[in-house]
Amino acid sequence: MATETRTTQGAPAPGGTSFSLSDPTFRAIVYQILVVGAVVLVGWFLISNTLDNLARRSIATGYSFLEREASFGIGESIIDYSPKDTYGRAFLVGVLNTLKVSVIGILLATVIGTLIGVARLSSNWLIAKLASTYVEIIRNIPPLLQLFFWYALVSDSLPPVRNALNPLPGVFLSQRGLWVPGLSHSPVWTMMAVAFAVAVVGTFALSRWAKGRQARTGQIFPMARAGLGLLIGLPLLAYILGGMPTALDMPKLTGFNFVGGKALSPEFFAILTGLTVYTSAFIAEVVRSGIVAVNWGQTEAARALGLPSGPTLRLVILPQALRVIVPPLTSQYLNLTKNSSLALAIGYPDLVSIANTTLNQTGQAIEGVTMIMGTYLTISLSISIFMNWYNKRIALVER
Amino acid sequence: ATLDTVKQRGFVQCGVNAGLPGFGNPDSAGNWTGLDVDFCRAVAVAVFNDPNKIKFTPLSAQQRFPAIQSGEVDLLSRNTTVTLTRDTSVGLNFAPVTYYDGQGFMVNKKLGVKSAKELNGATVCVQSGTTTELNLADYFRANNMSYNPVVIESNDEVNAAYFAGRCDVLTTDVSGLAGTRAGVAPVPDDHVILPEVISKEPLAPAVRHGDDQWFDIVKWTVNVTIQAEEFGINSKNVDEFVNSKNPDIQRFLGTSPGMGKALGLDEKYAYNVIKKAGNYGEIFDRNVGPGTPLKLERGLNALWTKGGLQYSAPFR
Amino acid sequence: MSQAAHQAQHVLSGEEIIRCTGVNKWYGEFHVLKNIDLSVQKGERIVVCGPSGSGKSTMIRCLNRLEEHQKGTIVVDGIELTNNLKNIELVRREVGMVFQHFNLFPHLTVLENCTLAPIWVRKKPKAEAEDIAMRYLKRVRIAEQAHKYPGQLSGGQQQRVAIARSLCMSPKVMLFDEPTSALDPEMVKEVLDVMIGLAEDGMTMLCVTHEMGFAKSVADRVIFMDRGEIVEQDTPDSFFTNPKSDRTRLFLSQILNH
Amino acid sequence: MSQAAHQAQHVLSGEEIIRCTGVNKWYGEFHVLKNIDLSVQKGERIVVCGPSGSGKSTMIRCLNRLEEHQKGTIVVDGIELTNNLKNIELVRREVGMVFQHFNLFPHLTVLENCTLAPIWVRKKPKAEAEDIAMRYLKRVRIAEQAHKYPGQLSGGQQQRVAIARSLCMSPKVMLFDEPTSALDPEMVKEVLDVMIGLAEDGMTMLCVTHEMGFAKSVADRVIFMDRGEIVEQDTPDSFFTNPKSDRTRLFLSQILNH
Amino acid sequence: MTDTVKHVGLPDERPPSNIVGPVAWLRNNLFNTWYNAILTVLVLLLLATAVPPFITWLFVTAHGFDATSQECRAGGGACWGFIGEKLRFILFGTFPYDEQWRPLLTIVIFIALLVGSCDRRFWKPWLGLVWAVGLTAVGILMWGGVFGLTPVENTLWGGLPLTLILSVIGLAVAFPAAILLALGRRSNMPAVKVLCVTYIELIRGVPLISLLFMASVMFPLFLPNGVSVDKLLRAQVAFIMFAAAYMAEAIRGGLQAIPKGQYEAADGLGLSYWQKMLKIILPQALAIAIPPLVNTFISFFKDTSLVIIIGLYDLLGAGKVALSDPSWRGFYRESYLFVGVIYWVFCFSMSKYSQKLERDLNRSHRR
Ligand SMILES: Nc1ncnc2c1ncn2[C@@H]1O[C@H](COP(=O)(O)OP(=O)(O)OP(=O)(O)O)[C@@H](O)[C@H]1O
Ligand SMILES: Nc1ncnc2c1ncn2[C@@H]1O[C@H](COP(=O)(O)OP(=O)(O)OP(=O)(O)O)[C@@H](O)[C@H]1O
Ligand SMILES: [Mg+2]
Ligand SMILES: [Mg+2]
Repeated sequence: MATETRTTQGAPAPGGTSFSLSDPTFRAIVYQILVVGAVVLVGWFLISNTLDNLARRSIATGYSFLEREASFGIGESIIDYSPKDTYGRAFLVGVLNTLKVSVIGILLATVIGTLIGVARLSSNWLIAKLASTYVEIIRNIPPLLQLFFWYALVSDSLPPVRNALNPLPGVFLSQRGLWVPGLSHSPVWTMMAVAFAVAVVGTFALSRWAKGRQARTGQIFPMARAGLGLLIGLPLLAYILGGMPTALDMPKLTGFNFVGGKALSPEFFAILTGLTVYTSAFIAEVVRSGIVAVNWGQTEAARALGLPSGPTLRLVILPQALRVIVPPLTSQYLNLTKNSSLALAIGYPDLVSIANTTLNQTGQAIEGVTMIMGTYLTISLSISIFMNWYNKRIALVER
Repeated sequence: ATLDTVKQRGFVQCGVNAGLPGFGNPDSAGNWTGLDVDFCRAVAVAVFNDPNKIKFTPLSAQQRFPAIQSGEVDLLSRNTTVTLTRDTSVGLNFAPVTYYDGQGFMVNKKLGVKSAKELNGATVCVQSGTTTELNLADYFRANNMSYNPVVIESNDEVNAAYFAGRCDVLTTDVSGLAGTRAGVAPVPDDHVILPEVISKEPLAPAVRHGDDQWFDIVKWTVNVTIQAEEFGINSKNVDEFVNSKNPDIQRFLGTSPGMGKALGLDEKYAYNVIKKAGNYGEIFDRNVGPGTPLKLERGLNALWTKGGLQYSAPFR
Repeated sequence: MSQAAHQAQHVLSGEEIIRCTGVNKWYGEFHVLKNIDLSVQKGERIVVCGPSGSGKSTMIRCLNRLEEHQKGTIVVDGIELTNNLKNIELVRREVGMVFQHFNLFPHLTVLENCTLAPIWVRKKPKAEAEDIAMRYLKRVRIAEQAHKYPGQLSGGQQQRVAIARSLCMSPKVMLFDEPTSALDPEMVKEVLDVMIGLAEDGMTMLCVTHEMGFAKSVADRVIFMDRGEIVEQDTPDSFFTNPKSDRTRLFLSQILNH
Repeated sequence: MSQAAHQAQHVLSGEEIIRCTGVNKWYGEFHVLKNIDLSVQKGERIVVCGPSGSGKSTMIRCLNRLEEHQKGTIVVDGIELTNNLKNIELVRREVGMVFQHFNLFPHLTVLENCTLAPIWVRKKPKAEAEDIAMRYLKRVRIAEQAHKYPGQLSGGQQQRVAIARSLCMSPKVMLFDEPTSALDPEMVKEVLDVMIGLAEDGMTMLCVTHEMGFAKSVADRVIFMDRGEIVEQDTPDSFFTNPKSDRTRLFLSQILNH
Repeated sequence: MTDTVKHVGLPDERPPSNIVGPVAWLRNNLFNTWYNAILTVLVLLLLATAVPPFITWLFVTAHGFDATSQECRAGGGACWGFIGEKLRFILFGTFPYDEQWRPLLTIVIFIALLVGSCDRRFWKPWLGLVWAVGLTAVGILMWGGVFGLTPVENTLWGGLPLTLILSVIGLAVAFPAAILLALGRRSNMPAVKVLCVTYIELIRGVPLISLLFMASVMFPLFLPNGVSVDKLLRAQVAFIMFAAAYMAEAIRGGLQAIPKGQYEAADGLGLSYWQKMLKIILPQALAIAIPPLVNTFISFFKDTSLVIIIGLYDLLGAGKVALSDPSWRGFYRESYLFVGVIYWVFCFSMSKYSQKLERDLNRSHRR
């Protein structure tokens, strides 16, 4: 049974390359060379144009401007900043402001979003309807419009600073924001901070001990109550032992503004409220679908075993719901962080706003924009790296 | 070269303020008006002999330099202060100053403030990305005072924040303050502009580095308007001067050739500019002068012959 | 299912562990359970059958209050099922339940599935709970899989784990709701074998199933339900050979031809 | 599976259509196919069996290059399978394949499933392709479902559509990879009947299956694989009654007891 | 066998009134536990204090559409006179006043196209043609210059037509690009894959406004001297780049859901790569990806509002500019409410549609 093969006898061994377009390996290489070539060409075209244009217009390049004095003021800052500081520090202030509004926004949005998401599943018809109305309204209106609304609301509905509302002693609310009493310097505050740190460590140790004891004897230690007691009680104890100082740094209207205390600016309020409200509607959906995704059978099985509702939630439902919730939740966190760049429109000094001012004053637009993008990319990448790690860790084992 | 690009394109692309009455502002029909805008038109006339061969790009303070650097606009006429950094590292060339200004403060009368020196601790509304922002910082630093800046990108928002009561003080160029008080304030008389002028703000149109011919065109278009006023030539009477025997005026209006050609423009470009855009005084009066809501006096912007600073280099 | 030897009635203690009296339940307008009267003795093995939608699952789920009944009384192990949460939890400890779809906890290993309730409900030390769990896992012949996750097991194996999980609470009664109907045919046998083993050990069992072979070989009593009522209850012998009601007969003819 | 009449060897043409010589394949470090030598004649009906993981699927998938082999040569219908895409496409036109999970295209109707490849690969006019498709659909007794979507059919019907789809390309060889193992027991027969029909018409077939009845009744040759090698090949008669290797014997004892 | 008795079943009884009926409904849905009862009462109180004043402001004490700003400032509720005065500006921006029937027609065409495309019966090749015709008509209407229409600069476009143009055209162009990106990301050619992944992750990692900023003021820096591109077009390109990256991820989700068997069956029949993709894989993957794609569409529709930051006056931009008129200062509630409602109507109907579609598609997958 001699076979006649249509390929040449002694054809190259499978896997070898035959330099013809019908060889997939060869073809893939050709395609890739073409695509990469095209991209490199376009990139080279853009970069060379840019360099050419920069040179032609004798625009300065490089990051040395970061060392120069910024000489513009910034409305609010976590670290000390004055116009005498450098552009680099100003940019850092912007980054910190972005992080501040993002972190607080994320915390609040998570809390509110979770509440609303749970409320949507409530057996109380009224609450479920109200929650879903909230979600449907908020989700479908552009966040920028909401920001403008909140900002206008503060400056229009609140009284001028001279007639500030004074709902509690030392608390003032006006167009200029919210002032609350700050803590005046006293060693007791440090003691309380230390006490709190001790309580955190103590709670941690206690929970390990409780776990161990339960494993040994089966007795269940009321960990939640004990932990809360420690976390609140120890600082309180420190406060009482420290002689219960009542001296507060009260805000006082001196000259044009309140002086002293802690302040919350309307810009911060608007951006924080806007981001929190907008994102919470999305988080509500994420939470709701996460909870719904856990099969009702799981609850029934836990109940049938006699587990009370607390442990059912903690040991059975939450660990499963979190797997569904966490990935979309992180992308909501990422969205919130990116949306904080809208602060530009209402005057909160976030990183985009400060970088824009910097690039405007120094004329170094390319550097400014790369710094903005670089910062956001760093944040995004760190979050996705964390996500991948988390997903791997919690992946359900299947056959 | 920019001139060729512009001619080929058929219009001048001009960057202007998005909403500063008297300087750059679209009226309700969408037509751009203002002093800065008129100088853009003058350049369009110089190039095309047509004040409408122009497109305006409204720019925020933060956007203006990237826009001119990148070539997004051919000409930046957006109440921009001439400074050394802008001339050098930002890479701009400034035409003659079209408006001499200085930074001032506006406050609500109810505060009873009489002088800028009393502003310690005040909240100040200021637009971001401006010399104003820098002067403000310097001024308070120099006088050992502190302030709370509320820095917003768009002019509109800054004004809105001030009038809503978010700030005690609004700071920008005095002309801008006047414009704002006249055009934006709900009740103009509630607000006063404080006497201190804390900086020199020579405002001038700018082009980017690297194209001397285009720079010359803009420079000598601005000069035309100033020189015309000095000669007493305006859009109404320019035709009478065409036959003037004065050799200066003949050269100026292009009756005797040479000047326009040197710039690469029509010989009669100056005539056209005066005829279709007017002289400096006309432009001033039309947009910001006493007859307008802004009610600004000529002051520093009077001709040098009348004790002001407006002075054109000679056309020869 | 050839153990015909078990056909013989085994001796019952006579002690009553479940009593339902006049139990009624509605879903909205729909009357699912109608005047159910049922008494189960300790050690009794009951098979519940009937057409789909007849209320078998609902009845069995009322017994550990996964569903609430609206009229009548249910008393389990001397405790009446009312809205009282304490009582419900007490009853649930004594009543194990195995579902059609296993409902194992996918995020816990087989062993953790089995020790969860003993640790948190019976407050057993971990080591002891694990000992017990391993014993029952051995009993259902799956001890070597103790450290795998449910997702890694076949359906039959999963159902055996579910049975072991219930047994770990040492319940007095076991409820089964169609434990084999979601399984591939090859796996049915391994689960039924485990259940037969349980029956031999004297566990009180209520089992909704269509496995008539199982019913014949282990049941003390077969209950036939239709449209929410108990139509007939009898020993398997007379139930299969001599059904009294025409509905039962119709049902049996369908089942056995199938 | 009672057509014992077919047991008799039918006459083969003697023309070779598939030849594998020294075929080896690795998944990473794992050696799945070891020196496979196989020659198939036109019209021959071959059943491949062997324990799970022995490489049956892999071998059969190498024959139309769904998997790439790494050593040795495979020649199908005179065309050697190498990296050359042209050749691969030529071979695939001549070799039909039926999968365990049918893999019908759910977004196309049954008819469209069958005409897709003839129209786009064989460049047939639509009307002609539909004619052919209807002929084969009739042949697998499913013509009246031609305008339904696969999702609306039962598993057995879907598998028959999958067979018709392959036949529409008028392949010279048909490969079957456990075509009945994802089916409910009732549906197995209808698919096997179709395959027996094909065999009677003289189609060259390679079939991975555990249906020993099928093997006995239609196969010309049974190939037994274990751990990546062909351990034994023989006529069904002597394979089942007189296996030569003890591995085969072990395997058969497991299969037949099951 | 003895005779069987004919079993007479118990009749269905009507449930007792504590199970059905309005009272039972109230009890089960509002007062089923003590804490739900408290919550219900609290929520009712809250609604009672918040809703009536709002209704009053909105309708009762409001000034009508012909009110002047003086009348409004004199006090009372909402000032619809503001909307009456600025309606056309908010909807059409600075488009020449006498020609505003053209943007109006544009809006109508867009809505008709969008609504028409919602019906799955129309998902045929000719729908693409209808879109092409519709978009051409839109282009002619907006640009003018032919059929006796006065030409209108695109710098004068604004309001709702701009919003619709940016989002709809952006999505339409981004769609094929997104498919290529998604296929590239799943390609087994490492260089192609790396490029696609880099592009997608880069774009998704930065805020849209920084891209818009680049597009609006820095773009010519990247081009040869003197070459310029229309500003609206650049904003549009920025949107397309953004949308492509996000849609690529949605489509990738669809591709991932296609079982390997489909690829193998197509290969087994001898289909080529592009035949396999176009005939088998993409139709299925896109059907699965439609709901996430609609969601992308919704978020891009909302994001068009960001062009205000680069000085284009879309719906929100026009609403804000309308507010800067000194005689109508301070009516931001009315302005934002009006603009918000327009956005909301579009987004809400789209999201409802996407939910319906998801249900329909799920149903048709099953038997
Ligand atoms: N939550 C519910 N709401 C409304 N009706 C329900 C609910 N659960 C079950 N039903 C209805 O109650 C009837 C009895 O249901 P049940 O599940 O007890 O039947 P079954 O005898 O177990 O049937 P199957 O053999 O199909 O499991 C059915 O008609 C069912 O449709
Ligand atoms: N893509 C792959 N990567 C790595 N190993 C694989 C892959 N596909 C199959 N294998 C391994 O190759 C071996 C042979 O697989 P194959 O599917 O050919 O077996 P089989 O004989 O068809 O078994 P079954 O009867 O279970 O289908 C198995 O051990 C399998 O685990
Ligand atoms: Mg049931
Ligand atoms: Mg296989």
